[in-house]
Amino acid sequence: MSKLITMKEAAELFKDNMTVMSGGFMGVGAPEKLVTAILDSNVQDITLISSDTALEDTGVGPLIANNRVKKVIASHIGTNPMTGKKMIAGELDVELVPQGTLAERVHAGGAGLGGVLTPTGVGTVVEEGKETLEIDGAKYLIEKPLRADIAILKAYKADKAGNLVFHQSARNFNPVMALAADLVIVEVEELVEIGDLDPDTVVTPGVLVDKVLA
Amino acid sequence: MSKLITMKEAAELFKDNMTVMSGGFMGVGAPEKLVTAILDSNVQDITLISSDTALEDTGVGPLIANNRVKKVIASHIGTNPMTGKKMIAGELDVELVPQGTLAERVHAGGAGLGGVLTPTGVGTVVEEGKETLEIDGAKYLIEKPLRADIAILKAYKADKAGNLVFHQSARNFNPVMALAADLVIVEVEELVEIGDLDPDTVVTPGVLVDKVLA
Amino acid sequence: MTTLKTAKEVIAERVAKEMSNGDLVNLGIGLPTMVPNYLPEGIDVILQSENGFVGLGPVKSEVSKDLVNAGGQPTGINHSGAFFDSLLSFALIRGGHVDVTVLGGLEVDRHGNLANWIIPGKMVPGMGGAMDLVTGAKKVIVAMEHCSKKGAAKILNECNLPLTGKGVVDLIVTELAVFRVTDDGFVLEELQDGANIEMVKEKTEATFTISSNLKIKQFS
Amino acid sequence: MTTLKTAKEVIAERVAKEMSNGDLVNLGIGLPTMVPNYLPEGIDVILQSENGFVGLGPVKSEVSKDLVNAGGQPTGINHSGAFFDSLLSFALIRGGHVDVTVLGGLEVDRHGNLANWIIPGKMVPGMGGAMDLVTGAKKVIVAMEHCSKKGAAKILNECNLPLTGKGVVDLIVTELAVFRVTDDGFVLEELQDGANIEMVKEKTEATFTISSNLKIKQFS
Repeated sequence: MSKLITMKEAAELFKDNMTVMSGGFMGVGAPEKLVTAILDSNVQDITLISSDTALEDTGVGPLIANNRVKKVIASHIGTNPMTGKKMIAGELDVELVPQGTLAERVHAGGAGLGGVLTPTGVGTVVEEGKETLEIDGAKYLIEKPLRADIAILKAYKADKAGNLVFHQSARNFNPVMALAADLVIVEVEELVEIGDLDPDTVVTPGVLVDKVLA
Repeated sequence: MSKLITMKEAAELFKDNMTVMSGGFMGVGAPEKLVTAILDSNVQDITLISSDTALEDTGVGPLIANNRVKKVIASHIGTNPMTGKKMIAGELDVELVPQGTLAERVHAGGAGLGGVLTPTGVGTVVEEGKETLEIDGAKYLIEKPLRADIAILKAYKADKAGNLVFHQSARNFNPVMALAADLVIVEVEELVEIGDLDPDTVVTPGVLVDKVLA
Repeated sequence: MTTLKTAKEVIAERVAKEMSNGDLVNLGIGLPTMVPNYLPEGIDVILQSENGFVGLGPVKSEVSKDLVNAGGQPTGINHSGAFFDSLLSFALIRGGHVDVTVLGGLEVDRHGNLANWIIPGKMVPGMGGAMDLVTGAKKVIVAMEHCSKKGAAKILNECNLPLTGKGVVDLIVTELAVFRVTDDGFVLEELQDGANIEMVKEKTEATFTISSNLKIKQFS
Repeated sequence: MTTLKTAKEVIAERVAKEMSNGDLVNLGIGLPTMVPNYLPEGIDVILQSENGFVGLGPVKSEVSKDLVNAGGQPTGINHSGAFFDSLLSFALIRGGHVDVTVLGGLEVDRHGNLANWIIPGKMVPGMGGAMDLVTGAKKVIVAMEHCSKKGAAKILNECNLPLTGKGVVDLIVTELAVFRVTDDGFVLEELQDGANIEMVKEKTEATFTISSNLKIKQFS
């Protein structure tokens, strides 16, 4: 039951209207080959969940430039001017989420929680349309969990069981998203044998990883 | 500004009526020297937050046997018969919390969240006295955050900046509790120099650790 | 020559057939830990230990003081295993990443309610991770002897004991029968070796329907 | 010979005095990143980068493609640093583990409200981690030029722009003055080199009280 797949097999996993979650921060630690696989697949109308939309030509940026995305849920879109332009033109729906709220919403989605009670955004536009709860005298927003049909992740090393380790700041959202999608596909810099990774230093256990791009 | 302290200095940090959070699962990964420091300090009426109360003579067990604890918040007390005896005798208040709820409550306490929305315990005695919330048709308990005055942790290695790595299943609640106390004290098997730990494999960053038992 | 199997062995062997290759499985203490001994050829599962790892296996060369299972007993870890903290461990459990959990039971009722953590008036051990497991695992199998040691029914219309989880049980496997829990109550799916419907009815308080595909295990 | 300092340098130098040894500090992009250059003798701080590490420092021997700061620029990490994921990074931020955050501001009002993430009608960059930082950091310092480039006041009775955080600001440092935010509004704590109360009043829309311990910075 090998988890290894080719670019072609990866491309076939994506469908129109899917929700796709991508690791990466400003393109660093983003699965650029899997982004290419999505482009190859000709899939349209993706809802994209990501820290940001990177630059036009890095990370998930090309998904925006190539009109594959109908909605973005992200904390920052400023470094990719295409995102803002398409938003203003009404071609792209953008939901801006504080970055820490995004992390906890994805955690909630992956951990079976009903939502997040966060003080972040109270008294700002982020509060608009949301239920709030007062707990011990303080006000919290009820933020909903986030899950995706497919998570596309980038790891430094994976073994053939899918255990993952990350390098430096390329870790970011990748381990959090590994829990929050029905299908988890990982792109790696180096594929190693089972037993090569120390079980104490594995960050994402292989049981969370469905497919590894060979 | 060394973080290193002696057993005597550690003992002086504890006060009557404090809330103390301890890492460890059935005594494994529990800071037994710091438990001894508490016993040495003659401190009384501790509220203890821990996965379980270990055995009578392991982990946090001796705190129970030596009557230092007025309240325990834990998921399991069955392996330490003293806990149950004292509870039935009315000498010890016990709040039983599902283990996963305990983990998320400590995370919420450490991460500045207002609480946890969990399906665990719905329809059981765990629900009694708690507010619930219906989100998208499912019912969740609102579980409050947990914090402590002092967290006592056990790590495998620490460097002098307090960066921690753990060994095997001795990790358990230790990294989660590192965020949820006003003062974090760590007992280690090996103290190493700054630079000896790979920043990619550090589990708990030293900025969370106030004191390391020398 | 046929060796007579104990009730526990019969139960463990039948539970093992519920596993699919690659499943992430969490086993309660006691009887459930016998299940891996009976896995069919070609079926490998990955065991989770809720104190913080996947890949639980037998102790290898030497015992490590830092490596215990959820019952606190020395254990081992496979080459493909990984350690993590309690937050991730229960995110796996609550978040539906555990495919199957197998637990013992004191009582199960036709609503899928399970009671297995406390008997009022006796020592209170605590629920540990059981409430999270029954809430979060994709499939909850209760593996238990059909009746209590005193002969009382444990498969009931309504649980009497405090619940571990409400509406959580998918399947009950006993030494006599296999019941599936549906929205309409219990369905008898299978009779174990030597059992018959009358015997099961007698030892089961709950009403149940009988599957049109009722399987009757052959003597082996 | 006295070298004339820019407004930004004056601000960064003053902000640096707010740091205590060992503080965990998160700096916004732009002016705030100049603060470490002015740390007093004996004061070392640890810098957090919200994309997932502590111990941010200058690039050492060679640039790593995997090591960038929160602005996406290549950076380095100290020997005592550590990497982690976004969940832990924002647990640090929201959970009060960051001692000080220094951010730029478009508007601040006497309720401690801060607006610095969006100007309606212009491109919307997104709040990134700013809303979490102002909510969670123990001390929020706004480091900004006293007025806008067009000369408009930025220290107001009531913010006009959409807020980044409500009641979150502790201190404002400009090239003219240092204001503390209290429950009773702004208190002028300090006048920078060459500034006087009249000048500050003229360029500040908000009402403020003057500290009985008003410090007036000497020419250096």
